[in-house]
Amino acid sequence: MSGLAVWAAPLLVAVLLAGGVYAAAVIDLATGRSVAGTGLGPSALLQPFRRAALTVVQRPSATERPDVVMWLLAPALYLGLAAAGLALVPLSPTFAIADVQAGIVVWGTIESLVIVAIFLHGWSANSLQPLLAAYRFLAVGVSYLLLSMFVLIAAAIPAESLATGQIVVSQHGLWNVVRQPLGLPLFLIVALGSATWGPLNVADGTDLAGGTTAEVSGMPLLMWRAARLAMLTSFAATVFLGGWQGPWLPGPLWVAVKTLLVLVVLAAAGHRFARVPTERFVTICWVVLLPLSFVDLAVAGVGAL
Amino acid sequence: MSGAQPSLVVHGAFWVFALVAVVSGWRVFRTDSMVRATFLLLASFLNVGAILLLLGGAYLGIALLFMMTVEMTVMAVFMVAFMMNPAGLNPMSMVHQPRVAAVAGWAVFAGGAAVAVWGRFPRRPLDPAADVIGALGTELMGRSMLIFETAGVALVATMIGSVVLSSRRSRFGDEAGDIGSLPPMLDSAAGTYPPGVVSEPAGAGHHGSHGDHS
Amino acid sequence: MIIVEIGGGVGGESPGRAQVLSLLASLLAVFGTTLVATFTVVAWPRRGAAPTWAFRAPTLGGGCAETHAWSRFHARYYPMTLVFIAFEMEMMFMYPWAVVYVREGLTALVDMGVFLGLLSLGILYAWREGALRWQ
Amino acid sequence: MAIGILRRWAASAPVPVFIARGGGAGWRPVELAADPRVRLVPSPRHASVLLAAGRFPGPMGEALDRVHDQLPAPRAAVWWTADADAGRPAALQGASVVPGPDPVDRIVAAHRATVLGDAPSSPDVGADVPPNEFVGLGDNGHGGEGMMGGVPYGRPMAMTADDRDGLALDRLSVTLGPFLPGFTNGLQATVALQGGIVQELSLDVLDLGEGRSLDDLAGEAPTPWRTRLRWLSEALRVGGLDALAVRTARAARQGDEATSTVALVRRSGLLRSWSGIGALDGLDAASRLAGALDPSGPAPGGQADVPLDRLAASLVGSDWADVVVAICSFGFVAGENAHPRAVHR
Repeated sequence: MSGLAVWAAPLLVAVLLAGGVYAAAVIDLATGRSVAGTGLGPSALLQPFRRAALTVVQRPSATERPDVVMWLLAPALYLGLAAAGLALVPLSPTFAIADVQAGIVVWGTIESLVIVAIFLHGWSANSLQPLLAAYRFLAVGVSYLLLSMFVLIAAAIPAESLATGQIVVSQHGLWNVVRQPLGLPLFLIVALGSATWGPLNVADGTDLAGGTTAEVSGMPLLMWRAARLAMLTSFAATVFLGGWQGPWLPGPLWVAVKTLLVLVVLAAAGHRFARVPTERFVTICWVVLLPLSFVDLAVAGVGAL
Repeated sequence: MSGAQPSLVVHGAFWVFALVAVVSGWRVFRTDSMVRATFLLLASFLNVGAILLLLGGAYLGIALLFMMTVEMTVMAVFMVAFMMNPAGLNPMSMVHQPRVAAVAGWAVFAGGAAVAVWGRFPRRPLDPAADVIGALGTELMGRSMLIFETAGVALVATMIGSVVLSSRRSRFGDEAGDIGSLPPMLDSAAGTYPPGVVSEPAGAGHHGSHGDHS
Repeated sequence: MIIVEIGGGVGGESPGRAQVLSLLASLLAVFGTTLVATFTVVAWPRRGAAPTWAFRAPTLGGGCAETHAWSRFHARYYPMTLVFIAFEMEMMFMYPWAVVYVREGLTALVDMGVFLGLLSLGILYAWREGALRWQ
Repeated sequence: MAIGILRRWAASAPVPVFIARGGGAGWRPVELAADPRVRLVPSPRHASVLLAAGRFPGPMGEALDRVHDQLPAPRAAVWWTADADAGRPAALQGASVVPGPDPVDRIVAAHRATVLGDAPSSPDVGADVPPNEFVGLGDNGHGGEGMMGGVPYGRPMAMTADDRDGLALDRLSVTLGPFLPGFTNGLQATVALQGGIVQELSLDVLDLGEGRSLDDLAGEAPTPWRTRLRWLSEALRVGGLDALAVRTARAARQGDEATSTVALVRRSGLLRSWSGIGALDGLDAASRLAGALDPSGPAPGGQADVPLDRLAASLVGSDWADVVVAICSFGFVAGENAHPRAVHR
């Protein structure tokens, strides 16, 4: 049986991830159009495919002396991490793809490897603007990583376990979004950072001509964009909203509904809020958001006594 | 379910991880780029962490992955900042004092191998139902609480020490009036300081970061 | 319930060693397969002429670079990264603590209060010294 | 067959356009964002069509050639200009010329033709030679010697210089622009950077030639408010608000008051995130943006004499990304009718 698990799990995650990337792309287009005031139209459903096809047709770029292996490894690592993140999410009372014992520590590892992937993406091109973007992302990345640790530890307290499955089970009757109200917003900040999205899009911003992607075209660019969407989806499948719990619908459907809802929130935030200035965000992260995450932990701790 | 002997898959996985750990550890010294060297070292550590997971260190293994990722990332920043030719655009050797290093390396290897081959290990198979993470927590809250809190104090000392050594204000005094010491003159004959140390108006280049949270 | 067999279950109170390993194997397989598959796709060789030097020049909006961009790069936030490392090491104690928190009760609360208090001192000091600012 | 389907899908995608704004273009090309058939992209690597808007004499033409060669194949170039007879840069030799008010039809046609293979991809204009001769030199024929010497792979390595915190790390010398997001037409920055911080900066405006503007070409005299919205659309793109930028471009095109758009911009936090950046004469980027959002604020072009040398001096010590924001924020004051050469002097 375990042999089957090892083969089946990647396939299942690949299907879920493809669906998630597509859904995130459409949601991003739709929320973008609603902000832009252009009609939604059915074309939004096909648009991601058309854009992907064009990117595939275009020639992958090269620079004078890139670190080719690292440059290609970056999108692969990023997408692999998004897949691993999705595998941690429990889909029903009896089923998660890989609900390992130390789930939230794995989640922290994923977030820190994401920083590595984005840094490598910017570094490897050997070009000024990607390099600047990589370094400024690194500053933001190590700052939000701390928030994520506290928020997830707070979620683990009532569950008495580090496994995501138990964390969802512990929310029976009262979801964490109510019990630890600071948890979800702080976690979504981490989500925006890890997908380098919207206000926290410091890695791929237009002010640096596309940042780490400034030198990337063709298939690597497509995979990089897909990985960002996939990362957004993995974060959106959050356990703060009670996971599979909910009336009437079966568990996996509830997970899907909640994921889509969180994706809408994240995409809307991306279109409505301007990019934060890097240096100021780092300070805010350490002296405002980090104490807030202490408060979140304290609320969780006192509540669990 | 929990056979005393590890399954074939576990054996196979062990050899794969061990091989990748050793090979990437070796490549660290064969590459020209500091960034590559750092992340190859990370790859080596990640595979060691995976072996720890195989051994049943559910927390220890993943904690190793987590910590090493973060630490190697920060190390990359410093390696690139301070090493000549950090990207290896010109070929160079990562090895220093190769003879001493070789002797020391083989000696350590021999010692470790001797322990592995001739050492007597206790045979106390872990109860598969054991909650290792919980046990670690109980230990930290009980007998080892003093160690745990001492570690806290030690790490705060580390934080303060690293800030003292690295932040500009700690090294050179207040920007406003250069209260405290000054950095060494770059050219003592000409009496010049690094740009921005003496004549720079207060706060230049630190726009917007001062009063945001007061 | 066949699906349980495929992936492994959730919330098993005391998972056996084989199950623990199979969950880890699934996680690793998911990560590894996605990584290798994506790498293969992006690294797939394309037909056509080698990229020209004109195409490979760095994109600077029409500008030119005198040197390679790779350099001894001055990350302006380096004191912050050191504080971060120390902080992160402390955090690793907190995961096992969270698991036993409910069991230990007040002891754990006080213990971690002291611990976090110490940490906050460190951050406060770093902030005061400007370690979070660009040097 | 599969390739055929892929190319048909690719041809029907919204065209990713990289815009190079030249002499006489002003901020008008930014309005193209309003058209759903095109998508403005920040880097030439993401584009399939290079839209050269306006005149590109001398060094502007050389910069355009460099950008043109960086578009990935299949690529096409479209020249939107009133005076195609005056010097045509090498990159635009094969470009289709649009002498009308709206280039989008031609952009889409050029995109479809190249992607479907009906027209050849626009060929390189730069020589296929490395920036410095290196082949065969050094241990590996890579051109370097020792640790830091030579020109490995065609370029020298950056060398150390003193820095404000007492460390001596590498300094990168580059020219950036004139075709960067947020830059006013013809503006080029010559920068020395250490770790993303500007150590030396000079801002120059390249020669933009004389002739008719794109607005003249369209037979339109845009109201000051419309000019302002065009600039705002570009500024929003730089600030990471692409959807709002599209909304603003639509408002500019339709001649709207754009009250709701301005309200959205105010709520986006852009004012806050630009505060403290690029302060000069008591005004920072945020206050310039706030002035632009206020219909009763100063008209565009009102301060046509942006003191570029003082601006450059004030930006030394900033992050490069902040320099981009600061320059962008001045783009409004300079206005599109103010001739950048007049701006410089």
